[in-house]
Amino acid sequence: MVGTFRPRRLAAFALLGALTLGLAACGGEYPNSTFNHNSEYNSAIDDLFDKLLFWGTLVFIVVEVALVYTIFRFRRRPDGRVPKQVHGNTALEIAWTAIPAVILIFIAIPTVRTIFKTQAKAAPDALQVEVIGHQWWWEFKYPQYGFSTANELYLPNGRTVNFQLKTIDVLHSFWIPQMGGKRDLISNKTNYLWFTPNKDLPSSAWNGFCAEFCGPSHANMRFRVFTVTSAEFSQWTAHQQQVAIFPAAAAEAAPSAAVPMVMPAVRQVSSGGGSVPIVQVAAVLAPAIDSLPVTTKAAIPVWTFPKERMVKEFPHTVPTTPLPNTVSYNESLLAEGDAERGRQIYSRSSCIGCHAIGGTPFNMSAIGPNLTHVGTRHTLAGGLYPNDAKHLAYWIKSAPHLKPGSIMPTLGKGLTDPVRKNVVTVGGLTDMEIADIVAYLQALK
Amino acid sequence: MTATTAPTPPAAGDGHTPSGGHYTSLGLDNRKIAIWTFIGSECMLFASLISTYLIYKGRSPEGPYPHEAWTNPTTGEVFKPIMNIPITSASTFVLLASSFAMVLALAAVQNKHVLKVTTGEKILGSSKLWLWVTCLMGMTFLGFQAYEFTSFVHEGLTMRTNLFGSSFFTLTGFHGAHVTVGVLWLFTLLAIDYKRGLTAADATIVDIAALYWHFVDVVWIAIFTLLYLIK
Amino acid sequence: MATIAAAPPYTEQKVTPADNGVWSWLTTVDHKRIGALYLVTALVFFVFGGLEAAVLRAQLATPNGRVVSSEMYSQLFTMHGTTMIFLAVMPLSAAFFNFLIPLQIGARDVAFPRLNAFSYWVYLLGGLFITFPIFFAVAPDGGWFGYAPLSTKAYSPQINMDFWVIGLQILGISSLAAAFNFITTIINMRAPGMTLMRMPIFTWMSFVVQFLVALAFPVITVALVFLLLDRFFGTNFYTIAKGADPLLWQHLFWVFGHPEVYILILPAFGLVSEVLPTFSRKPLFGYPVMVYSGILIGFLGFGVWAHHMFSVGMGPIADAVFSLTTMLIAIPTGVKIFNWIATMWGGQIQFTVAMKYAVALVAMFTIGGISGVMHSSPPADLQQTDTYFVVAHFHYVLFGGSIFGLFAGLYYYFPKFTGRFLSEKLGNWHFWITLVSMNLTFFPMHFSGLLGMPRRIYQYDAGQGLELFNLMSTAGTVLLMIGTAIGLWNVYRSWNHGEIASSNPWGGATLEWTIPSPPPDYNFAEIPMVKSRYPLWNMKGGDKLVHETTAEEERGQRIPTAKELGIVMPNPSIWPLVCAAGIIAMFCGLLFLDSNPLLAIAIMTISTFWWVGSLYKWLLTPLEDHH
Amino acid sequence: MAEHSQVAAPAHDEAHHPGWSTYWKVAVILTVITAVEVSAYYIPAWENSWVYVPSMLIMSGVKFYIVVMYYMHLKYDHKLFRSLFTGPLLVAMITLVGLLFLFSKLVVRLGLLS
Ligand code: HEA
Ligand code: HEA
Ligand code: CUA
Ligand SMILES: [Cu+2]
Repeated sequence: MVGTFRPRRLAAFALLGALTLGLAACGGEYPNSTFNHNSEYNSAIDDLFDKLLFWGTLVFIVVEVALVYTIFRFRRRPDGRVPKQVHGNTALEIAWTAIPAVILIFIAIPTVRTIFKTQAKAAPDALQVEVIGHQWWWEFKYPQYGFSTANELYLPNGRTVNFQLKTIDVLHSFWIPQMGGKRDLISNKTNYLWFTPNKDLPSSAWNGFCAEFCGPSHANMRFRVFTVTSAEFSQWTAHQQQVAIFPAAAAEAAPSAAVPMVMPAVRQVSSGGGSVPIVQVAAVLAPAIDSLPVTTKAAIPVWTFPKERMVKEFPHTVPTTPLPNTVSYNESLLAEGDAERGRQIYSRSSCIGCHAIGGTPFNMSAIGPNLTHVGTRHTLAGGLYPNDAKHLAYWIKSAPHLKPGSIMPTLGKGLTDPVRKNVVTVGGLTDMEIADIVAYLQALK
Repeated sequence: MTATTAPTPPAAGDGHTPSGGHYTSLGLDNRKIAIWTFIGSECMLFASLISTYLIYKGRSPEGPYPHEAWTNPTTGEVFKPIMNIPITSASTFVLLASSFAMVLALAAVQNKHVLKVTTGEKILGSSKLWLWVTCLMGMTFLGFQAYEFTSFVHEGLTMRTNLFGSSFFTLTGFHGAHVTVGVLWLFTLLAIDYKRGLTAADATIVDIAALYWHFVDVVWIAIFTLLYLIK
Repeated sequence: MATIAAAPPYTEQKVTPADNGVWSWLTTVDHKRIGALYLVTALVFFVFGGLEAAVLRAQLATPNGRVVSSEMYSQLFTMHGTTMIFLAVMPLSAAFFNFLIPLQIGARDVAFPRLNAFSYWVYLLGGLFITFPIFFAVAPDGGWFGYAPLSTKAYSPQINMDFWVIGLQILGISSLAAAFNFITTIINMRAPGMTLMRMPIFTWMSFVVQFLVALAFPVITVALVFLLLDRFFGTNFYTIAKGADPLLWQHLFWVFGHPEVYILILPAFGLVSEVLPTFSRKPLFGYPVMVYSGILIGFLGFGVWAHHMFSVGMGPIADAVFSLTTMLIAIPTGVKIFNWIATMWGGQIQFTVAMKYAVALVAMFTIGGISGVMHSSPPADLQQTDTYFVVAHFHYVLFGGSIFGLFAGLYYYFPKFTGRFLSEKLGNWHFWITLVSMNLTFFPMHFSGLLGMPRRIYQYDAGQGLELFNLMSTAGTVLLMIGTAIGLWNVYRSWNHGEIASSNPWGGATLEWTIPSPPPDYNFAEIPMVKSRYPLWNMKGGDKLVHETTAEEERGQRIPTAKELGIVMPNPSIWPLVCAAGIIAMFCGLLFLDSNPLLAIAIMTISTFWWVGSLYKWLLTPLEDHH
Repeated sequence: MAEHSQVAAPAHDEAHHPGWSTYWKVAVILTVITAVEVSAYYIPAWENSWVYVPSMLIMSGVKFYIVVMYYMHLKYDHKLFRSLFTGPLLVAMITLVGLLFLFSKLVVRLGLLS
């Protein structure tokens, strides 16, 4: 077969190339690797995986070596005698039924052990975190501390955390590759998942993902995890528990004119692509309202995971998603943004229909993330963009352009909402107004 | 061990004999094998439907419910248990009886060639009669079901009301659809019988219809117990 | 030599098939022609699904890719999966069922030739129905397993998922009809002496597959009916607000879904089990065990479905049970792998392209199988599920398994299909490029998965350590396109211009090799008497195992027509096509139910009468003229 | 199943079917069982005891068996048909039971049984 020679030779090289590439690839830097033992949970999984890998590799080698040897050893010779006509060999066949069976036992036993170990009840003194999936962002509630935040999860090293996983719309899946396996968020059901970030971890930042397809922005439903020392953690919680430090926050009530505007906003949400049936919204409204104890401004200093450390030591946790060129925003206005003006605009905008801000009259809805301390977060839009003035401005102007299918509607005056296909007129915001709101939100520490 | 017989042609006049040599390995009729495979597959269909009903049983947050009364907390309206056992028992008897008529119809066709003397034999030997009886009973069953469905709707249970409504109407509806197909099938046989008279050679086509009919009956036996009688 | 069935007298040269007009194809009930229709249609859909995949890969080639929108990406991967599984691989297998089963069991056609045609037409029309929407960017976008509640009206109000629900419903009809047909055929149409344990192994595997279809498809039918009623008639099977349990869909789907994957692989296993013995000049090692392991795989396949749901929180007991049942399946599959190697052991291996693909299946499927076993361990799977590790697993079993097996079968049986060889030269390019690029495409996915890349994401951020692997996968895909293109060109070219093949060019052992290539419409002039598992082989020793016929020695004699032999063949019929069209029309009516109920109801009633009417017409016309 | 394929091919497959004599008996038995089932539903003592569910299942099982064996003459027909029916039925049953377990519906039933 002359014709076969060239392609085969080529193939040999190519395969070699691919392999070396693959190996080379293994040297690199993998911030979301599943192989690290950062929690007892992931240690258990990884030990199990090592066993699987060992037996798997063994089987692989045995099979492939046997195969390759056979096809070379028994190539057709020019003197094509009739080979011995063997129909089978019971002993052999029993052997290669039994051996895999034995191997499987070696796999099965640790498997079952690990199942029951990792799915046991969490320690009673565990930190409770309620994880609520939304299209397409994460709501994190700390019932023991009575506050609610979004897309950024703080965990104390060395303390077991027990997640209660729920969703208010479609299925999602909660996954922190470096900390352990994933668990789905199932409608009408609460799932549980617990692990303990290693005590000796330096306080660090990780990536989390949604791992169950949940619509157009499934890819953008990410979150950040900060495993910090217990001291840092109590600082953080103490600050989160108080309402936003903002001058005259609790002051004037929201103009009642705003209220009717709220409802359309909510209704609008309840229809259209990937929406939330109003029934369920109501369900989650209740806790959100009273969960924030209104402490007066005995300002506990802000503590969040230091930005510079993210940038320097954990660059992979800083999102670099490019802004779409489909929306434009006059960034020069951002400098002139005024927080107080922003607060007033905010209070009559439809924002309050979905977002709550602790310690203000418009502390009601939980359709969107709780904004009480939005100024202290590092990312926005489900961890898709860094939380700076520029990205915030673009986001407010037209969320759906930045995050396909977004339930937060386009607000920029005159723009067309790509999800609801309507031109924003009444209640639309000018670039200047957006700049003011940005200033206000940034001030919410 | 090889088959020793020469290929033999099967009963003439059927639209579906294996083409070509007309040899069949088991000497069975293809259509009969096919209908049994079909019935096997139907088992899986109804198993899934029944599982769903049982899984959703007692899962609806709001009623009405099959066996318990329910008061609507908001309106205070009271709904009585939905299931109407007397009516359904009646329809169950009818369907069972129809199976009896069906076997007699088949027997009648199989014994066409046997000559009948006594009126009893003549009655038993009339395929038209028994096909008609089966048909009518099948339609009676459907009548009962229509009545049941409408009365349920009046009592406030539609397939949109709750999980019970959805799974109940879908399961029983599927069964009803099967009965309807069966009735049409039987009418087709009657048409043939009137047109050219069914002979012993047609036993197979009647047999197949009968197998289908009995299977639908068997399914109802399961449904009646699992849905209606067990709370 | 006596015991060797030397090329019988009537196999001795080709006459061009009589009527080849379009009408003859629309009305054909000849299993060989229907097989050819399946083959061509499925290859077209394969290219289509592949091109969809190519776009997916283009989008993922770089971080934050901007080739397609997120919405289009969802439609692409949904349609890629759906197309490849339901419109490419299953019908490719069906092509071989149709063409081979009657030949291998020594029959003149399947049990119900017109039902066979009906299956094809439903498949074709259903395939078009589910494929067209993508050209208008309204294709299904819920993933190939369309998890509720995302697939319900509340979260997918657009028309996209309607096409999916209805389309799969239609395709189910086709598969079920075919299943009943082939079960009957295999049970009842075997030639005298063809006991079950003498049946060629491909027929055996097909037999198992037909039962899997007959038992698995009703379940997804029910699941889809629920979704359909939810979407169109407001029932609550998956309505969260009414207390529905989304796991109902998942369980019903996977009760179908896992047997489905064995529906996809067993025919390929069967084909490989035909190719390996022929080119090793040795009988299949441990035929009975191969049969039983096939049956066992099929049976166990119904008891493992929840291994797709380890992350939904079924509780430790359920997880453990399904984990163990899943691992069990590795045993019968392993037996097959080792028996194949043992078949080659001590043989005289001839490396035709068909053989190469068969050997490659053994090598590649093992990789996919092993990653499968890694999935079967729930705690480990919790790190793997819904990542590219799973994508790697199932492409190794589907591409390295099903597709390789089907290609092996294609190169092996093409001469029997068409009377002409596929070019070995082009074939070698096709094979080697495919083998290399397939690994280049899918092997890196193991890494990207375990290094934290979820599946079904249209964009991933830079600096996550995923750039290289994704680039490799995309590069591999480009090569795959070239390789596949060469293969398809080979098929296209050789169909009419390939080298002429004789009745038994490879020295095969089974009945299909006793008749001309391509076979006459009646297949066998006289129904053969089967005396052994390898009728054409002389395995009592001696200098020659089999009489490999050559085109030369068969040149110059003529093949008698059916009429001359007094064989009655079924008449062609248009009714299967008309009936199929009516059914599709009826389903199309559903699409208008929301926008224009009256129109919808009108369409549905009319087309119901249409297809029921044509069904009666079909059933009341006898299959063949009386004699 | 191998031995089935040995069967020489007769003209047609009409294995002898039961006649009127058996049919009417079957009909009576079926009617009686159904009557018992329904009445059981109205006898509180029975209806509330743990026997109820199992007894109901058994009775309908018997009816199922009788119809299949006599009316569908599986008892008299080629063995092949039996395997064609019981095989799938078995798979269906296992799946059904498995699903009920997974949705923790069966623990209740088992409770009633024990
Ligand atoms: C051709 C199709 C095919 C085949 C044959 C298989 C075969 C197997 N599959 Fe696969 N599978 C799929 C197609 C297939 N799969 C698809 C499409 C999906 C994804 C669906 C989706 O989510 O979109 C999937 C997903 C999937 C999952 C879910 C993953 C997840 O989503 O989390 C699991 C989990 O257990 C699994 C397991 C297995 C196992 C154990 C086998 C076994 O049958 C493999 C057995 C074979 C071997 C093991 C190799 C040979 C054996 C030996 C050499 C003997 C010695 C071996 C040992 C002792 C280990 N598969
Ligand atoms: C038999 C089934 C099968 C086959 C053969 C393939 C083949 C391929 N698949 Fe498939 N894939 C699935 C079944 C299959 N896939 C399924 C079930 C899913 C899950 C879907 C879901 O999540 O819902 C999936 C998902 C899936 C994904 C994940 C998408 C995601 O999760 O975001 C990816 C990504 O790379 C991918 C890639 C490929 C590639 C590159 C091929 C290649 O092998 C394709 C090779 C073929 C070609 C390239 C066609 C040849 C083209 C030509 C001959 C044209 C010639 C013309 C020119 C050259 C211009 N597939
Ligand atoms: Cu949420 Cu994917
Ligand atoms: Cu599976």
